[in-house]
Amino acid sequence: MSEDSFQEDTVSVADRLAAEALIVDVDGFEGPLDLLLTLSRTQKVDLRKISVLALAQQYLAFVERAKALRLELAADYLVMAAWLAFLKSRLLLPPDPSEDGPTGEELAAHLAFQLERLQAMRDAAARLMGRDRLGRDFFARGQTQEVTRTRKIQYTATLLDLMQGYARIRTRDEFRPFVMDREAVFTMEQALDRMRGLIGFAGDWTDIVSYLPEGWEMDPARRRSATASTFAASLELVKEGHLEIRQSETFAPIQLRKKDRPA
Amino acid sequence: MTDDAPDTEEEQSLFEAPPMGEQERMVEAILFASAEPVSLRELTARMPHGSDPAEAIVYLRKRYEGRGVNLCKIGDAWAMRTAPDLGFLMQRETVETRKLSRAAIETLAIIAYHQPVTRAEIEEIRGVSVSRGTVDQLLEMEWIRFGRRKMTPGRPVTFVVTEGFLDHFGLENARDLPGLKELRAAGLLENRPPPGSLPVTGEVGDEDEESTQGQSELFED
Amino acid sequence: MTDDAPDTEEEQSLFEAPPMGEQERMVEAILFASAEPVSLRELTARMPHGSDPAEAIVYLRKRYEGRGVNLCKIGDAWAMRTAPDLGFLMQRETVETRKLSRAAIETLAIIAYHQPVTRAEIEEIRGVSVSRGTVDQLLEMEWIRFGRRKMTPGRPVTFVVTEGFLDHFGLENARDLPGLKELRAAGLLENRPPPGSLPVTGEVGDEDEESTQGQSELFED
Repeated sequence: MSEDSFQEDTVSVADRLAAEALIVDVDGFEGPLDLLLTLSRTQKVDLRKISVLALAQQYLAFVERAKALRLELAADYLVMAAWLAFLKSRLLLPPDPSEDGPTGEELAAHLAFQLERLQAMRDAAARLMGRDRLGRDFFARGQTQEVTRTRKIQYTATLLDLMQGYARIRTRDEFRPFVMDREAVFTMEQALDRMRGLIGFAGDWTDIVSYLPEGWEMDPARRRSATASTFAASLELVKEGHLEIRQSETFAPIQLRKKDRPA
Repeated sequence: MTDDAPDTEEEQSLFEAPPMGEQERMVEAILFASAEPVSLRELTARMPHGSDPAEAIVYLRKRYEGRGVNLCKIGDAWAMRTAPDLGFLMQRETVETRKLSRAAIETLAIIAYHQPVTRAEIEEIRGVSVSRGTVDQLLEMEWIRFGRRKMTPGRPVTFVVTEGFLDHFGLENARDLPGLKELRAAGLLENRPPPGSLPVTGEVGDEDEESTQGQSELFED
Repeated sequence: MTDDAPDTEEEQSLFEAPPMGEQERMVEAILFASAEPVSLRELTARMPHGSDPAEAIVYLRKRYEGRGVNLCKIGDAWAMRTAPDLGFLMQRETVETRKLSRAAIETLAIIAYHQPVTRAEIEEIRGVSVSRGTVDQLLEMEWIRFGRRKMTPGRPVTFVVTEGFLDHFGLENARDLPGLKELRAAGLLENRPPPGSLPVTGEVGDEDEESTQGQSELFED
């Protein structure tokens, strides 16, 4: 078909020669879009008024010629050829109402837009490169002066640093390797275990103090740890719905009661 | 120590700012001594506390109007540059710029006019895949740099032009690119979604940038 | 072609020399862009025929008088130079704040709590030798200074804290430094007290006032 359409084209000899030159030059193109843009120049019209149908025919003719010359075209040229053949048929045939998707005109318009955009970018690039340029048309200072950067370091410390530093020295002998002193720590896990076993018996409000593990009430450090973990464990059990907790006022005893689970 | 205005106010009572004429001289000296554009921030940092380099620049720029050397604004920075009409005197100083390939020039223009732009978008506009070397060369020349990632699936990186690019081409900012307005008015800077499946623009029909993604595969030789 | 006067005269009929204002611009641009001072001879060679750079320089030099940049003669060449009084602008000072090292803090603390104190005493308290650098640093910061010599054999120098130190830490005098017990009470000590004695729990309420007295004694455990 392309051979025919090539004949149908009213192209001059010069154009035909140009088209052949294109084929030989195919390596010089940056892909199908670049080739299409070059081909479109033979139409000698504003890119906005370009005939995409004619362009498609030109492209297909080009691919045919290339095949005849046994030139190997890269796959993307063939993909474009297939697509243009499809576009051509869409443009030539009356639209099939049962078929959805873009119309031939929409596709053609987009291709025209792409070509116009590419051309616009090339023109812009040329204008950009044609500007006065630093180091060619205008110049920076030839003899620059180094800016010496001096870095001033200001040391600071806070009173807290100072006091902690001093305390560190004065209490050095007290330091032991940094390990947790497990002896005076009652963990929350331990407290939870203990509480879980005990709450079954707490039908009535009971002071939290009575839940402290035996032997931990006297030593202040142990008492503190046990109180904290027992309290935390209680909160956890409240959250789980096993326990109720109350305190009548600030610093008043904290009391616990087993919560009857709703059936 | 920061160079922001707020703390200069405080200092002003301690160190009076020099008279504007002096500030003008200072800006002149600093800009003169530097080949690179100097930002207002840097000027402020180097000048005595309480100085207002922005105002000094207004005077200085006026002073150098029409002279052999001019004050140029480049992004947020300022630089002294010889007047372009005197370039012919400076053959000796001419720096050979590396020849850029056509692909590199086009890619540069696309980044400048479309920034921030993803690699996929560049490829869509050019209709071919962008070779790694092209982008590397532009990055190396410090004419482009990475911009923010696009908030589209895959969060692709974008490219934008640098201050060095503006400086090289004598542009105050990227909005001053020649013909930018016309191109925008003509809709040629839009990212127009392809109708249906065009091979050039990928299979995806929706209007997102993502549609431009993956097209490089189509053009991989 | 030579640059001597005789043949410029000849050329003058063919190429009119640019107006002096233009020549001034040219000299300005050339001197600005050159990496080295430029001789009159070279200026003549680079400027259009019939130009008189020597005269242009007279005007240009006048123009830059008192400015941030001056025209200077170096040998028989000319160059633009930053005005000598603005040299200070060519450096940028950045202030970096750093935390004092632990060794320095400890040394400083000992001096503050035990002043006047000799180096040997500091070392005894710290249990390690005090490096020369640490003391120098504190002296340089003007947080410590030399006090009176001790009336002990060898008459060692002592160190005391300065007004600057008190100022920095917001103290009226060194005796205002809180004692160890107070530090503990305030929860400032991260260390764990020796097992058995549990001062952390309380007994805090005791007389704070006395702690300011003869501080060192209070710290003896």
